[in-house]
Amino acid sequence: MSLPVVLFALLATVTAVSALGVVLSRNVVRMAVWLLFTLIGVSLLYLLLGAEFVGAAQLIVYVGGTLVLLVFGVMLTAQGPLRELRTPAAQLVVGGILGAILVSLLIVVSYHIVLPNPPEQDKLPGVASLGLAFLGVTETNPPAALTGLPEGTRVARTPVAYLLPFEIVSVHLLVVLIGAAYLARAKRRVQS
Amino acid sequence: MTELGLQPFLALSAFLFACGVVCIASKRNAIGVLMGVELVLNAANVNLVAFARYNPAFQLEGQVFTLLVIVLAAAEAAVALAIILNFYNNHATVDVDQADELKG
Amino acid sequence: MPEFWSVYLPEPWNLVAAGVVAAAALFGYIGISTFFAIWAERKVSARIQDRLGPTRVGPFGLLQSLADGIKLISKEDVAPAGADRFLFKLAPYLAFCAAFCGFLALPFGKGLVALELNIAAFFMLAVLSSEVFGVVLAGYASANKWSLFGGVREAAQVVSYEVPRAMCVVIPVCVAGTLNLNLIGQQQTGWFWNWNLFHDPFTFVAFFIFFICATASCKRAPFDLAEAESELVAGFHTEYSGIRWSYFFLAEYGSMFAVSGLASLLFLGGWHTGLLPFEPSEVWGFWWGNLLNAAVFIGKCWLLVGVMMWMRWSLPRLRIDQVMMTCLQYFLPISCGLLVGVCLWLLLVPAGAAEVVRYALALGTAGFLLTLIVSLFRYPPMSAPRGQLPGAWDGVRTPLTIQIK
Amino acid sequence: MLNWIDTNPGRIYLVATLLPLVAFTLLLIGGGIRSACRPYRRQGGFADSLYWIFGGDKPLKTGAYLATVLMALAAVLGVTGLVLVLTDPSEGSLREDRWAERLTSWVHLGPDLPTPTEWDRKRESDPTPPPLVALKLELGYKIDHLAAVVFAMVTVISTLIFIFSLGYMQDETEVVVADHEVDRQTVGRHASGPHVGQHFQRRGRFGRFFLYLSLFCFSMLNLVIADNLFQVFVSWELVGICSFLLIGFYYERPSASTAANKAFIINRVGDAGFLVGIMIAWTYLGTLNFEEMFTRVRSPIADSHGVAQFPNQLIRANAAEPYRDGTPRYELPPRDEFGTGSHLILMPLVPEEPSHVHSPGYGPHRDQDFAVPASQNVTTYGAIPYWLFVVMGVGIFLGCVGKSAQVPLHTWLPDAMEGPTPVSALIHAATMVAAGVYLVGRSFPLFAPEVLLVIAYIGAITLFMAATIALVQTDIKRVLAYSTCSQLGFMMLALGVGGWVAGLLHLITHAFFKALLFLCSGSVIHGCHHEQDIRKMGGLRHKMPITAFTMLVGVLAIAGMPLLSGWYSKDQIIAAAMAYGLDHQHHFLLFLLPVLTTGLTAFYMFRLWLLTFTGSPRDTQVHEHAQESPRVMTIPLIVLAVFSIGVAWGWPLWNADASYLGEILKKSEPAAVAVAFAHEHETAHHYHLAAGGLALILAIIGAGLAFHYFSRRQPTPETMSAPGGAGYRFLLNKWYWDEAYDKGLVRPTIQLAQAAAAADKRPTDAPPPPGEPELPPKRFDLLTVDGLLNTVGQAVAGVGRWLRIVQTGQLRMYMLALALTAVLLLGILTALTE
Repeated sequence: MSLPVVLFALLATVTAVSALGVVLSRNVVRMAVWLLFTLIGVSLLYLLLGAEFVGAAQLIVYVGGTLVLLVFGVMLTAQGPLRELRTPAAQLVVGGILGAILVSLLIVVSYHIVLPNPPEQDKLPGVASLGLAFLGVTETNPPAALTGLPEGTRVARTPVAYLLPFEIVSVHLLVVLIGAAYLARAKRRVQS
Repeated sequence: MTELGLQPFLALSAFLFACGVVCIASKRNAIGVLMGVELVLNAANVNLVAFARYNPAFQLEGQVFTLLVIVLAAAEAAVALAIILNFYNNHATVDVDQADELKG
Repeated sequence: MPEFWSVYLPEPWNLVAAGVVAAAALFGYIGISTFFAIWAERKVSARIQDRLGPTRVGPFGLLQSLADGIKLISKEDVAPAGADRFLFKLAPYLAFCAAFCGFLALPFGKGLVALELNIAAFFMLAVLSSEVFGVVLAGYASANKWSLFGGVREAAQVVSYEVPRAMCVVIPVCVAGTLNLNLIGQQQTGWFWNWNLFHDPFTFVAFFIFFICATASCKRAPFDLAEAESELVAGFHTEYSGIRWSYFFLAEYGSMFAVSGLASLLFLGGWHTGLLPFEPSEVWGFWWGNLLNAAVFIGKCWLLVGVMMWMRWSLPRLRIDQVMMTCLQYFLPISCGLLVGVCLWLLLVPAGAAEVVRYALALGTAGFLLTLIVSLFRYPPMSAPRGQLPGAWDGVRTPLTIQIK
Repeated sequence: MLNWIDTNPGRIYLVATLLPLVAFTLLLIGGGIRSACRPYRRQGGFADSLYWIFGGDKPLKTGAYLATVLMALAAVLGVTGLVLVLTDPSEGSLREDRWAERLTSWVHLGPDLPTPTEWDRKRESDPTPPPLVALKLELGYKIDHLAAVVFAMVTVISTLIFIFSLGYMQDETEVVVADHEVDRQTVGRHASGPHVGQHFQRRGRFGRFFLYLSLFCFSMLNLVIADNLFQVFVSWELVGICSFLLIGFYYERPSASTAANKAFIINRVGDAGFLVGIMIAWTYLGTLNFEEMFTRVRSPIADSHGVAQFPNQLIRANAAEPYRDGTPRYELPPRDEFGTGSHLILMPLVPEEPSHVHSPGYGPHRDQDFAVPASQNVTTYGAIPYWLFVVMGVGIFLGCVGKSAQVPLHTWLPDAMEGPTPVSALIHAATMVAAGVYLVGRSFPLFAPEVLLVIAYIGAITLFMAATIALVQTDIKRVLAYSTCSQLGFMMLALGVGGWVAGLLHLITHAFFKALLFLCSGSVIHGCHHEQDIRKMGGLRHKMPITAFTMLVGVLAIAGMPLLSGWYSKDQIIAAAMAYGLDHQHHFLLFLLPVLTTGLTAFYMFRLWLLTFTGSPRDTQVHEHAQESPRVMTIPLIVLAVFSIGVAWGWPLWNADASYLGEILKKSEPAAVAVAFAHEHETAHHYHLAAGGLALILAIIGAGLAFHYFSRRQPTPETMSAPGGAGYRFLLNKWYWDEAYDKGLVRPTIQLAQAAAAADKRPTDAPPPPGEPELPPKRFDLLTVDGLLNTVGQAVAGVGRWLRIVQTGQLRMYMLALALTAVLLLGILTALTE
């Protein structure tokens, strides 16, 4: 039992338990709190995996942004003394069974995955390579061949890397910004 | 880290995914549904980063796609929340069972 | 640090030991800082309001915080009847954890950091921005509408101010070319004109924007809408008392010190005095050099915290719409413009011209500050005699040289 | 600039062609800006100032003068070009380089490949086999003597007509023009209109007239210089639309608008045939360039064995057993049956080996059979079914029939006289109608002997019929119109019987004297305040002497009086016809009709002139108000008269064969003419004098008869308008062509349409407009087409209604279904991989 295994066990337990908490809570704010722990757990998992930047992005975007926004929404739409919307038990049971089957199936499937050569070093490409990839600068040859290709073939990256997705996401965000502002704008009731 | 392997991460991701699906399928509160969606997306992200870590071919791609997913999830949440607020303004509820019509 | 411990302990345990020691040190630092900051706050407010402040407990009332602490710990831990008890209890810890985690990546000297991250600046932003969650939960869980209002205001305000604050962090990061705070600190070794503050006009302005946004995201006056006592009783912590209430205060002061530390690292040369043309820890050895470094760094943090206190007791509180407008209509466009400006500056301005601007800015600022300080000592303090206010308020120009009797 | 033209003098023509286009564009832009700004006039502001800068309320006079100047410039360039062509010493391919250019990459319909000619040059360095012919539409010009002469003729006549129009269209320069003709024609038609009791008024259209004229000139010049059939077709349609616009220039007059429609529609009939011809050429010859088409169709003059056995001929062969690899094979018929065969052998554009040119023939080392690969290749032989080749020629000729108003598509030309008279002169006498003849002359090598016979017969019938109709017409312009028809028939006949030079020479001379005649009639009409009926004229000689004299010149020229231009060309035509008639006795009509018609021509032309200008005035009102036209109109008349006299002169003057213009045209005569009509040419040479004498005698008889009837016997108005016998009415009603078309084509079409409408009528339809018959509903459409579609639509709607049950709108249901699907898919996947 090395330290990473212990840490992973700890984090996985926290994450899984709080994800379960999200499902089982009735109160939306409690769900949000459980979700908070899930998200933090996931971000710590990223740090454990060596993806520092992704972890921090997970924290700032999900915890600092999305989740606060969700809670904000809860507070804006709370009716009276926190009325709860109950789901019929039958649906819960059906959903639970389906979920259980889904988990088992997915785990079974995932154990079929065999990776050819697990890497030796612990570090993932840092924020500099990520940033360059988004700006369209990257090595065209990935360090290893993609799996699932016929034997001996290597697929080069496009020379412009992720510039196009980056730009699309930027425009997308702008559109979302405008759209959200439009949707949620204060409507002036026309007095007829 | 190498002794840990990929599979535990995938198993955790599967669990998160199933939780998200069940959450979407069982919550009546629209914001609860939204949280389920976030869970599902997180499950996908865990997968991506795990693959980035354990498959050298995806070192960059895993992180890049995770970042894109995170950003788009935030955008999605903003729009979804705006829609929910709009719905709430019109129907005075956030019960998704009430939202079964195509007109607003 | 782990290397230091590896002499004594086997592989995983040296890491654990380093972590424990760093956590303990940071916790101690936050505790002691808050301890003195609360005293300082009371003293400063007293001086500004022409009072004396605490004087009884210890010399100059220095132990006042200790007395307060004992009182808070011994108070009964109550929660309102309709509250969500679990969340009610959880909220202060969440808030404090976030503030505490911000210190993890903050270097106090060269290499004197609990966790050296390559993305330290980003990490700090991320962690500090999650402090708001505790506040919002506290507001919600209190089952009190004033608390809820406070929480919602806090959510809106912090989420908004996060954006210009983050952009202002990106500006010196652009100049430095790294997110690693340790490296950013090292880049500013030497004279004070090496500080990022003076790098170009854009970083110079960005510092002030960053500082104001940081103040707002710490919900300090004049942006303390979440606890506006004239409107919301005490805002999100109306229902809190005792030790839980003090956690909120620990969190508030902790985040004040954290953002001050971030500001001094990004703009004000970090742990450098600005008057020594070398890195002390390299010349005097790691520990001795870093002793000076940590002292200088903590001094700068205190300076900035002092300015925050000064602002708090000098300026009236803004309205919530003014707060939001300031952020979204002014700071956000300005910070965007600054970001673009600094990028263009780095790309387009020739090195010689940039150097000239740097020296002009640095020496100009230094000259201005010197003049200010000298003028402070030249004129006696503007203190009014009893029954008479200074200035032209009563239509009479009062001479500045008034003898205090 | 000079260098630019010096290397390729043909570019002069390019510039000259584009000048009218420039005028058109400028007028269009100016007019467009003015009409765009018109709503804002008198409002101050920028648009208002623009409106006044671009002419204000008045018609665009400046633009008209500009167009005239540009046209004159084009004429100068055209004449310069003609001189350059005549003095250019270069020969052969060098000459082609200097006087022709091709833009091959205009429209690509295939791979981007060099032209065969370019391949030919390239093969010296790169011996790879040439590829397939790329199907491309090209732009290009090719100037030979014919094009140069016609170009000069068109530009000069156009310039004169532009100048004439400046005077003739003077009425249109007014801001408000009252058109009494409209009132006269519409009385009783729109009795309830808003203009009852007042004259119809409209704005002047001076600028618009010149706009149309400029566009027409550009199109016509482009047609003349075009080096490929497609470019010709484009210009063809452009001149068609210009003709439509100009005939309908007074479009408020019902007669003008119907005449415009008629001209346009009848021309479409011809153009459909033209298009068929183009498509056949495109498909089988693989090119539309004239030179290349000729090379494909006619056998080489010489091959590697020396002079070819059958140079420059259409080689026909019979399909034979294909080769073993499936390549079709063709065989020359037996020697004594040469010239028969089911297929026409096509020649390679670029020979496989430059030194080894194949030409079919009999004897040792000759290819009597031809392999035709499935895909046409520029180096290989191909074949086209001979009947298709004939159809192609007939199709192209059909286009010319429409444009040149030959029987049976001639009915539009007399009606086209509704347009202003300069238009009649320019378009419907001098240039556009000559385009058909020009095209026949251009594409002469493409015509099979059968096609040439058709051309000759059509020409012969037209020339006779139109002349007989012209005998009795009373409208001064209609007489000239039928005379134009008749003269065009002469040209067609000449081309059909091998008188290539004669036909085209007549094209040139006719253009000058017919333009002169039309302009004279325009002058008369202008002077008589738009009176066109010759029964109301008479004795105008003293009122308008210049017009009378110049018109007399025109009449003498067209009647074929010696030493005038018409004599030279007509003499040659009669000679050619006579030679053909003598050589082919069973086609004696081809000689008889034109000879008779020379007499008729002299008769009706003298009738026209005598009735108009001599005798006593029959309508005193017209006579009193008549006056000579201004100088701007008479000077072009004089210039044209000079041309009409001397344009065909040569030395010796009295030898009709020695026309200098004919010599020039002879230089560009296709070799195919000499090959196909060698014997006829020889015969013509022998009987030239006899033919000329016969024609002259008949013409003098005709003129004498006219003099007898209309000068000595002094017809009164009463005798003029008295109903004649059956023959007279037959001619007056133009052989009942219009009535036949109306009965045979127009009425059945309308009845068919009404029947279709009735079949489709539904009970729910709106009632018909007042005056049209109420049709009983038949509901055909409702039950068949609509019924089918409605059934399909209702079925789809039903299925949709049924499927709608699944769409509950419940989010959780959807999610459960989604999860279930995922589980199932994953389960299947797992089960499969196990």
